Amino acid sequence: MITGILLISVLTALLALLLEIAYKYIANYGEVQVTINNEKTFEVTGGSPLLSTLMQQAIFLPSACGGKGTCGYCKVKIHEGGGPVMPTETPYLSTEELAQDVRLSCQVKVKTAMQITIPDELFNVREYRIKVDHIEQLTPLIKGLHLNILQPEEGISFVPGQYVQLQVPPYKLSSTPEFRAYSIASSINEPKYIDLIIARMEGGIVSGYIHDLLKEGEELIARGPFGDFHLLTSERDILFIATGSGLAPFIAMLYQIENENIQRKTTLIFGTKRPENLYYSDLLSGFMKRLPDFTFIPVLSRVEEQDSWTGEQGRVTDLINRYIPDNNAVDVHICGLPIMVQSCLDILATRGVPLEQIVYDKFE
Amino acid sequence: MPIAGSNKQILTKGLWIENPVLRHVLGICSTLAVTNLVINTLVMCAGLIFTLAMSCITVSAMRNYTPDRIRMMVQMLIISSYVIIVDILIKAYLPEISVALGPYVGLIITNCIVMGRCEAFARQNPPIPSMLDGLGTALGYSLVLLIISVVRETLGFGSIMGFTIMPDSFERWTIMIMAPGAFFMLGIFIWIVRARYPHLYEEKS
Amino acid sequence: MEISLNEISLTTLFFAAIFTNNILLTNFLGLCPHIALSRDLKSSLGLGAAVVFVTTSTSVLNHLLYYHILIPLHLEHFRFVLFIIVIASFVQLVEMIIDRYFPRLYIMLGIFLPLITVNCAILGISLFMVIRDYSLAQAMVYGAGSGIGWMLAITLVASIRDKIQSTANLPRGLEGPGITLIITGLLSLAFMAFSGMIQIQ
Amino acid sequence: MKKTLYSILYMFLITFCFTALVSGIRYLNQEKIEQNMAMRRQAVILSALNISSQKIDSAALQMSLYNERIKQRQILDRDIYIGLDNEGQAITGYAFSASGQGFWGPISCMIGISGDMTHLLGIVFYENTETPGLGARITEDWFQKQFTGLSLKNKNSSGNFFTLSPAGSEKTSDDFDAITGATGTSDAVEKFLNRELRLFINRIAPLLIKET
Repeated sequence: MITGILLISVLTALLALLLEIAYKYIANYGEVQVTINNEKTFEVTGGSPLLSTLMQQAIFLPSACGGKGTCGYCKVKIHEGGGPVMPTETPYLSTEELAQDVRLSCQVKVKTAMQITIPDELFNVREYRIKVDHIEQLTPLIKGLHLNILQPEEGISFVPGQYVQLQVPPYKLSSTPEFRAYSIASSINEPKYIDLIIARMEGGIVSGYIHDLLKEGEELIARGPFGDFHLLTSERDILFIATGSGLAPFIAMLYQIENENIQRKTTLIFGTKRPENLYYSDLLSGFMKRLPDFTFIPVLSRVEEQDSWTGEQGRVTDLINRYIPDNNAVDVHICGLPIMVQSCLDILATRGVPLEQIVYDKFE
Repeated sequence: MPIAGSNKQILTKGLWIENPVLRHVLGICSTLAVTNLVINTLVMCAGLIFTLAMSCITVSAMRNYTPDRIRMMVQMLIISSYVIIVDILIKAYLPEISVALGPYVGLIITNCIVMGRCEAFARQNPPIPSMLDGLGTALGYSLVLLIISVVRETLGFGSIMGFTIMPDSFERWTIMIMAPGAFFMLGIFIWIVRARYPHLYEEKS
Repeated sequence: MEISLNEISLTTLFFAAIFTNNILLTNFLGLCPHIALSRDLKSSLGLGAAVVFVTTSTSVLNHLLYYHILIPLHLEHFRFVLFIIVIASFVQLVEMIIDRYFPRLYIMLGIFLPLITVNCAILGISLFMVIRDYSLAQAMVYGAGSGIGWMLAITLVASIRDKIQSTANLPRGLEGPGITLIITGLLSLAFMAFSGMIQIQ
Repeated sequence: MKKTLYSILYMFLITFCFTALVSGIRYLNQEKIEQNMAMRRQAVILSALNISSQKIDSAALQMSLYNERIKQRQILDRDIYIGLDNEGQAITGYAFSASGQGFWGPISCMIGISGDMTHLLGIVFYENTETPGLGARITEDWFQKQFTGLSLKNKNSSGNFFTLSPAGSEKTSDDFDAITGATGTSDAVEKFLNRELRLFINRIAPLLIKET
């Protein structure tokens, strides 16, 4: 009996040894260089998938399936050293992506020196511990959060127009922590603080938590910054179009225009339903005084007599034509719900505004 | 990264939402063969519940010590040891069933669920949630296969747990005893459930 | 005194393993990857080929191990442990070798190897080989036959599913595993008809 | 190097613990399993010799009945079980195990022959690996009951005591129903059963008679 057990243990130990030796000589690719966005180079040990190798270098690529090759989130451009595309990757890569050497980083093994490009923002994606400093009820459906970044010390560095993923703990509506994206509505000169504008979504888990349960002093987790929405740099005029909570990125951009004292003529059209849905009015009128040439035009779609509203009426799409000069010399930035963004894009297309002069951020 | 909700959630999600058979169609190999008799399925599922719960606890208890390279072999060793223990217990206390089950008890080892849960959950979570996860999955699994075995035995042998319930005039559906019957039954069962609760099981596009 | 005279001829065993007693269609083994991967023909072929290679070699390896180590030492009841550990390490080893030295082969075949360790068919074949007291040659032929039978089953179902995906619009809830299982059931019925054919030889 | 050593030692240790655990449990249940095996074998022998009495409802009773009524002999290195009447004197029948190659693997059965070796007392198939629902149906009662009372006096033209033909076709006295859809198994059973019966009648029976 004992001899049998001993023998089997020796046998399995031998198999383990065989595997170890094999790993040492066969699967050992030694030290391999991985260069990212031809700026940073890392010295890594080869043999494991790119996704986990990057994670060891604290570069977190989005992945939902934990490297099983079934979610397709961990896409990365591999220009060199990627090897042929695997059958497990093809279901997730479209033809254009294949043309730009996009690959699934959880399927590609790091074997030789690699040249890869990942979205810049993923470089300095960090996890922040934040404390709720102040909650303000901006409108019946929108709350403004003033958040203080506890960790890391140096706060957050971001490009105006980017967003963070705010994570709320599990509660009755969701058994697991959930996170949603919210654009940052504060100045980059104040790295220790960020302002977020949270509109209550019907049945929304995160917005539900923030509107019903979140208290001042509570601590949350945020990840970011993400997104490539930014202020277009040129000499042309600037046109901002926003609805609902879509004002947030433009507030950050207005701070940018103030800090870098950009002299371009700027117009902000903000569409909503009722006068009580307007918010940040004093902040915006402050900007109108301080900035050289900035006009804020609210437009309301559901005005009644007793509101005695003197401003514009209708939808943002009705006003666009009036603020696009004949020579189309204007950079247009749109932010809001997908249907609004799409209708603006159609109008701009009919006006023949060139595509590179239009940027937008769709709030899913 | 392991999102471990409250323990009760882990247990119940395996039963329905994350039901291994309906959601991922996993682990049906070794047990489909014995679903022609309810008593065999019961014993088989009991064996699986024991193996899955114990393997999950052990794998997760040792998760910080097992070197990554021989992870697969260690998990296989643990699972197969528990399966042998189940086999010995069945042979000792349920001799006639052990003859009926034949090699299929041994095949719990490669049951994709056991390996799946160890690899996906137990490897990254503390023992108690892992055990609950294993238990929930195994119960969800047994639920589906018991239903199938009840239908197969009634139609195939005209009996349940050996007690004939169908009248003698009932013409036995011998197809239900054989392999195709099991495939059809499981296929139809999954079809009904997915048609009835589409949102639960929509394949991620 | 049991006389285990198992003189079923190699050719009959080979064809019987592919058709009448197909490891997937009559013995239900290897269903999980079959349902998951039979969505697309190319990966099914790759996986099928990998399974054939692994079943043939592991049935020989396990046969040697069983009759030359386990039996002399009366450790038969440990066959489960050793068979599955041999399969797991063999698959891991082969994956490394193919990954390093045969990159093109790795693309077609190698990436499926980790899936195979969990495939019940591989262990099932080794266990049946022991129960049916096959000789070494019979074990190898049975391993190869079953592997080919498994590959035949998965490629058949994959091609049928491709056809269905493009033409039929299935009722809600039937796509995916539902239709695959029903197709497999029909195939298993068809393969059962082969049992008549083998007798005539 | 240290890491490899660690993983080898780790593997050795884990395997040692688990195999020890399994062997321990096996050792504890060893005699219970063997007892089950013995019980099953005795039940098969008793039913082949169709020595059955209503009071077999517990293992102990079956054990005592078996010891009382069955003697075991070794002839031509084959185990022959001799059944005695309830006083334990007169021989009521002989039983011996026979196995042959079925369609898929070995089939084993216990054959019971009358004391005067003129006819079969019964047959019990106790081990087979045939396809479930098809060949495996040889263990069903209707199939096994057919053989009870088969006379061993006359052989048909091909030297067989009985033949198996498709169910439903007309039958002579020594022609029984095969299993529909399992021709492989039926032919195999017919072949090896007849061979074993011939072996018994021609070579074992004379030695038995000489001995008693």
